[in-house]
Amino acid sequence: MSQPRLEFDIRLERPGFTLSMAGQSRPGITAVFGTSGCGKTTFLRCIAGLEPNCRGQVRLGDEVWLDDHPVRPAYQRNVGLVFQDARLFAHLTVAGNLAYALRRRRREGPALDEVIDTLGIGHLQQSLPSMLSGGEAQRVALARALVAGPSLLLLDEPLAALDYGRRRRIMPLISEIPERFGISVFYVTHARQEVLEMADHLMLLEQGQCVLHERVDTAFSTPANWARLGDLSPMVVWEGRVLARDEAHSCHQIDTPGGVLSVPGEPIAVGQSVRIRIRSSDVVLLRSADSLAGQSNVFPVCVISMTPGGAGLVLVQLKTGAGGQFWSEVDWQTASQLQLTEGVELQALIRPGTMRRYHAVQHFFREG
Amino acid sequence: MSQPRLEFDIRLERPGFTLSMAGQSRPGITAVFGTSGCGKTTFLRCIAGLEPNCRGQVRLGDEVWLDDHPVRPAYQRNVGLVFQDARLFAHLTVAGNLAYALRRRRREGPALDEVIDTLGIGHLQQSLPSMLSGGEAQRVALARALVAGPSLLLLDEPLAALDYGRRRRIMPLISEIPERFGISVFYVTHARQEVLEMADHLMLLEQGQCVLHERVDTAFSTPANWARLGDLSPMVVWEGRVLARDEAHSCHQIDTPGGVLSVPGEPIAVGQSVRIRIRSSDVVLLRSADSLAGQSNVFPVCVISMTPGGAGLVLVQLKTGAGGQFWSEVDWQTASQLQLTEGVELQALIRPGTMRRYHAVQHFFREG
Amino acid sequence: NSIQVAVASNFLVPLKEIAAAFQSAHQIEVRISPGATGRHYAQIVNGAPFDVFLAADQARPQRLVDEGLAVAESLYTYAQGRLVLWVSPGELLPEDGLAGLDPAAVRRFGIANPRTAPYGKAAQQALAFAGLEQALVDRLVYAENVTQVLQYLATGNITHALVAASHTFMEGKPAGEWRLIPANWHDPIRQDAVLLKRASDNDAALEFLAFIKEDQAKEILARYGYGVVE
Amino acid sequence: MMSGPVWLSVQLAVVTVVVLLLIGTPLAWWLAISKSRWRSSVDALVALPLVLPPTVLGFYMLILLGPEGAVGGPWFDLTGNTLTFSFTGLVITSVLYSLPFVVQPLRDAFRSVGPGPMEAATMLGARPTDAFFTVACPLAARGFLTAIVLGFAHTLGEFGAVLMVGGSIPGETRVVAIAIYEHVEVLNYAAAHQLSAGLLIFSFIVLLLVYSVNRRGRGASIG
Amino acid sequence: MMSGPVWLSVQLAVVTVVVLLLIGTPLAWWLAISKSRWRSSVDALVALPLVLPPTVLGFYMLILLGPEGAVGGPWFDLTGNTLTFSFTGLVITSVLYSLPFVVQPLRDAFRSVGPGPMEAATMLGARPTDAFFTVACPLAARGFLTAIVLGFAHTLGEFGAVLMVGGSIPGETRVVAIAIYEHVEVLNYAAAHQLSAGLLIFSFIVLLLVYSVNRRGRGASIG
Ligand SMILES: Nc1ncnc2c1ncn2[C@@H]1O[C@H](COP(=O)(O)OP(=O)(O)OP(=O)(O)O)[C@@H](O)[C@H]1O
Ligand SMILES: Nc1ncnc2c1ncn2[C@@H]1O[C@H](COP(=O)(O)OP(=O)(O)OP(=O)(O)O)[C@@H](O)[C@H]1O
Ligand code: MOO
Ligand SMILES: [Mg+2]
Ligand SMILES: [Mg+2]
Repeated sequence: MSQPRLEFDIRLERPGFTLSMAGQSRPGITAVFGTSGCGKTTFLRCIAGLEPNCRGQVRLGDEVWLDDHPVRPAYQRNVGLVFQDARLFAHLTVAGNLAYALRRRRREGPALDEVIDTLGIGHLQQSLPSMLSGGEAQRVALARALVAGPSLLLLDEPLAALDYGRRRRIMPLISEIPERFGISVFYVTHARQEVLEMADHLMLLEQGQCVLHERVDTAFSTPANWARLGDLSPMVVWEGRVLARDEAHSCHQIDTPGGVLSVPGEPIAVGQSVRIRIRSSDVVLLRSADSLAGQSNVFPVCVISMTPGGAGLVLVQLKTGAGGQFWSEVDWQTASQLQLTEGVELQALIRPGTMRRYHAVQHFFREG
Repeated sequence: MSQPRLEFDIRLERPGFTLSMAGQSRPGITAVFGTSGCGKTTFLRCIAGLEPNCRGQVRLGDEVWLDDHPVRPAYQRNVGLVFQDARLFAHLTVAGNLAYALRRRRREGPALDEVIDTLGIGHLQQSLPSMLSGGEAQRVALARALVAGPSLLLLDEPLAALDYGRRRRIMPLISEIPERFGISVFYVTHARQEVLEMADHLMLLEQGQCVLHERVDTAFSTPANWARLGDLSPMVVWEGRVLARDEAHSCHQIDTPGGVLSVPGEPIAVGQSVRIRIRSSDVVLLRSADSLAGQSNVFPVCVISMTPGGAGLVLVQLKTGAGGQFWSEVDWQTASQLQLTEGVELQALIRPGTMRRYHAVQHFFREG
Repeated sequence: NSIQVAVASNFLVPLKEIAAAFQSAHQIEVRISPGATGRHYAQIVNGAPFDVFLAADQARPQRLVDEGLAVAESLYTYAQGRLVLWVSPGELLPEDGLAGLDPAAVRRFGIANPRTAPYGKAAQQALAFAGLEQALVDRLVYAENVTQVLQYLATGNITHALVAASHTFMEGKPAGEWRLIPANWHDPIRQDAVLLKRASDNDAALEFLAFIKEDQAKEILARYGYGVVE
Repeated sequence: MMSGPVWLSVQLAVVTVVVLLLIGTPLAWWLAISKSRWRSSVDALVALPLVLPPTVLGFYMLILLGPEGAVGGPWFDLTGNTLTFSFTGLVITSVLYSLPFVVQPLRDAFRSVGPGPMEAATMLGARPTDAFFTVACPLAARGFLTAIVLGFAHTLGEFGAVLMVGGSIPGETRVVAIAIYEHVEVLNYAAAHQLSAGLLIFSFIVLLLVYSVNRRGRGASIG
Repeated sequence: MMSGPVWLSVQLAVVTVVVLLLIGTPLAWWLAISKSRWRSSVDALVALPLVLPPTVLGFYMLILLGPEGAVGGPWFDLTGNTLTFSFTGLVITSVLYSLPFVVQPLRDAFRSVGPGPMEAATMLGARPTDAFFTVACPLAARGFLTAIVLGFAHTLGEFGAVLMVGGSIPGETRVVAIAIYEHVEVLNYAAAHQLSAGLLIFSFIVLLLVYSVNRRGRGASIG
């Protein structure tokens, strides 16, 4: 489903803080990333129309929302915003909160039952918000925004208070929103894992400015970004595509920029796009592949460069025959044993299990 | 510093939910873990004395706090509680909030300057709480609790709204609290990384019951716990001790249950205890070590057992010569190539970089 | 050396003049507490520090005497009130006063509340005597007391009223014309004064009561349209 | 069952409170959210009717509502009736006089609600009036309750201004407060006690019901 | 500058408000947090003084505070003075009559604060009274402001009850409301207008100052 594009060029001045952002939404989910206080929430509020002092332009598709002064007030923008603090209506039960959103739904969205089920809030329907735990409230807030059927979905750390199991169950639901309902999603989070598993693009904010707006794979694969994205260990992220599936061993052949990787795991349909993360620590470098004969994911690689990595480590940039580049980090002892020099040929064992499923969608490749 | 022990045997009934917990604090930081709505916040509130319907016994050292009916009201328990929702005083600036706590300080605690500096809230001193971002508010709430100098510190997801960089900067401060001030800390979190990097013990709650209360290393190393702790991949966590440090290569020799590991990284003092996590994906199994000659962290291992792991994988339990057991997960292809059978001898390459620094304390080994 | 006098509102203005005269003659300060006679009665029963009570009727001083709160010998009628028919400017004032009043010309007719105010009761009797009670029933409005009737007049809310004759002699009275109502159209409006028990030994109070009977006071009373019962 | 004046008082109180809510709610909302520099002045103005003694307020209302007054004049020309000495006049007077008791608690309650819930409603597509009625008002329920109780009770007991503007016409403007007052004036204390006791008991029962129901309805956590 | 009755009224209003805050604050707090089954009854009781016409309330106060009354009797035996017709008596009457205007806004404000901030204060070692004064009260500032404004204004304008209990003794109980009333009684409308206008202007200035300062002090976000 085609997603109307959100274009913005906005400015908001506060004492001691200025938000100044220009850009446009890309299809799918855009992760909004940045340190505490960098302006993520403020950005969402400006887009939603909740900041009266926001100046500049905002438009969604053909609709002009802001043209220095608000053209379309917040309630006409049909934006769904999950606030960082859940903001449930204290006078309504959980069911009442959901019904409130449902009655005002102006567009298709996920079905109530589906949302209640996925978010696991069925048993809370008669509870008042004051009786919910932190994570329960957050789930209800998310559910309420989803069933309202927004034309643009803004999520402010919607899973921050949830345990890992819950997150895993909810992420697929959020991931499929853009394709299913043809809307863009901006997703504020501090969790890199959520970015990797759900987002198509990444927007990095620093002190009210957007300093990066890229595809997630590019963003995470660029060494210059590692520090900014929160002390990442060196890594590459590859978009891949399932070529074949070995039912007997539940193992997939996945075409990646680095070559065909063999990846075990839960079934993924052939043709589906997936995302592969290869951290420098996931790569073992060997002089020869002798002792690895028959093991999967062993590639002949060529050393492109070597730079000092973290304390006592060497960061080795490698290239496979297929041309995909990735990184390995070795200690000095190993480095000297491997006689690392630029251009030398080595064997790289890439560990499976580093794969992340990419729940969403095909549009990504269509776009790229 | 010796830490008075918190003993509790409590029960709280709510419609549809019963909290029933008995146990005692162990020195250091106890992570309180569990799914959303399992009762973590309620547990902290009961200990703090904020739940009037809580029955049972609570005592800290010699002080009886609860003996079916409150013996010591909440304000006399000198508990520091960081609420899940920051609960700053809306009528006071950040500085005012901190001063409020400082004026009522009844015991030593970290210095105001140190806390402000570590939490990065210096520039917010004159802001009112309504002007703070989510993460800023959370940091101020944490600061406020720390400078109050509590005798027992209860933290309810204090870092949930923070970016990775901030967390890393704050974790050492929290970690050293128990040793420095001789108090126990209960730390509710959904982030496994925070548990691994800070906690000494883990308490797992399920539906209001404590189903696990163990040392973190044991808890994470036990296969039965992996699923309950949120779909962990198979792993072991070892407590280790720095034996030696190679300044030139900033590399440490660390004594672990599995043998001496070589671990590069930021300097750690000799004798310091550290925590090592070895996930099954961090281990490469080889028939021979030939092609690895000179690489560090290669151990001869013996296969103890093989079980079907995740889809298409075999989970191999291994033992080093030193007796330390750990896991490797291989696909069927590799498994057959390695001719895996119980008792077979293989070479295991354990990847460095999997180490986590354990910021706290020596008492752990004294206790263990 | 001062005395505290509770006085019915309608007598406040003459009393102020009398008090001034008394004060200059005797160097005794007269502190005046005006108000509704019913309220004064309740206050006296509950210990109000009044020395002399100038009521708007006879019933309540009598009752204070009966209850032993006032000195029986001091009881006497200090003034007798008269009614006037008052019409606001622009309205026709019949030559023969109330008797000639065309009910159709009345928009609103104000009297004091007959249940609480002696002037109200007299006004009701006068209306009945003139045979107007039925004709005016849906246009009668009741004020708390006669001075409030004057406020209705002053603000143009009523066209006709029966008020105290004393009002016609007062400064600040509303515009309009008036005719005296014959005294026999209603029971006499006798206003009694009494010395309260707490002041039975108070020479100043006794002197003041005596002063009201003197000519100077009688002259003031007459000037304000009050009759004196000998 | 209810005697004339009591019934009239209850009618007056009900109508007054309804009118007060109609006027006071938007006014209170404006006072709660406005950033206008006139806001403080309006805040101060709202409290002013209280400062005047009831009879004085009544006097000014007589002028204002009288057949030559700024309000009463046009009304008289239009309807041929005066506003004074009518039930309508009583309502206007009571409304003015009880305005602060309705506006101020409501204003405070709206401020306590804060912008958060309204923003949340907006994000669910609720138009401003929708959000106002479905979110701001229910969340300000406490303020409405206080406003209604104060407004109702004050109108029941109000007396001076009403007596003045109303002219104590039986069945039309002779409310219970005036009736009790009359009993006291004529020393008919027994009747006054009886009527007062009745009024107090009736009011107490009404208030008790209101507060109990309100308490039940919200659960322990809120109320 | 201020004439006697005005000054007396201001004194009465100030003293009454102070006393009302002293009594009303703990009462409002109790009403806000109590889970007692008597709470609804007390809630209803607090509003009751309003229901009675002021003169009738004054009448009962006259009996209660009089030298043979339940309160006035012992007081008389103790001090040799009557409570009625004294400044103290006026204060007691005004306090009773304005109680709902102070207690109800305060109660609502305390409820709006909710248990959260108090719990937070407790966790910082604040004892209940400490937390009450340093957290609950400042956060209920809005309610205090409304309580003070309503209490003050109502006491200034109050008249019926005060006149009944106080008896208009110059310098002692002859407050400005009574003074205006008496000017009207003797048809001295000019003086009544003048005094009323003065009272209104004075009150408006005081209220405007209060609201402006209050507004400045809190920044836009709160109110
Ligand atoms: N005030 C309350 N009244 C009634 N039930 C409550 C109340 N607060 C919490 N509960 C319920 O008690 C249970 C435990 O809540 P608690 O807040 O302790 O969960 P939690 O473990 O802290 O969850 P989370 O990680 O989501 O914060 C939940 O089922 C919740 O719905
Ligand atoms: N209402 C406000 N008034 C003034 N300043 C504010 C207000 N809200 C936020 N700020 C400031 O604006 C900046 C951006 O805040 P914002 O809430 O957008 O941060 P954020 O990126 O969402 O942070 P977090 O991850 O902590 O939620 C911060 O410096 C904050 O202190
Ligand atoms: O002075 Mo009166 O009260 O009208 O009889
Ligand atoms: Mg934010
Ligand atoms: Mg919780």
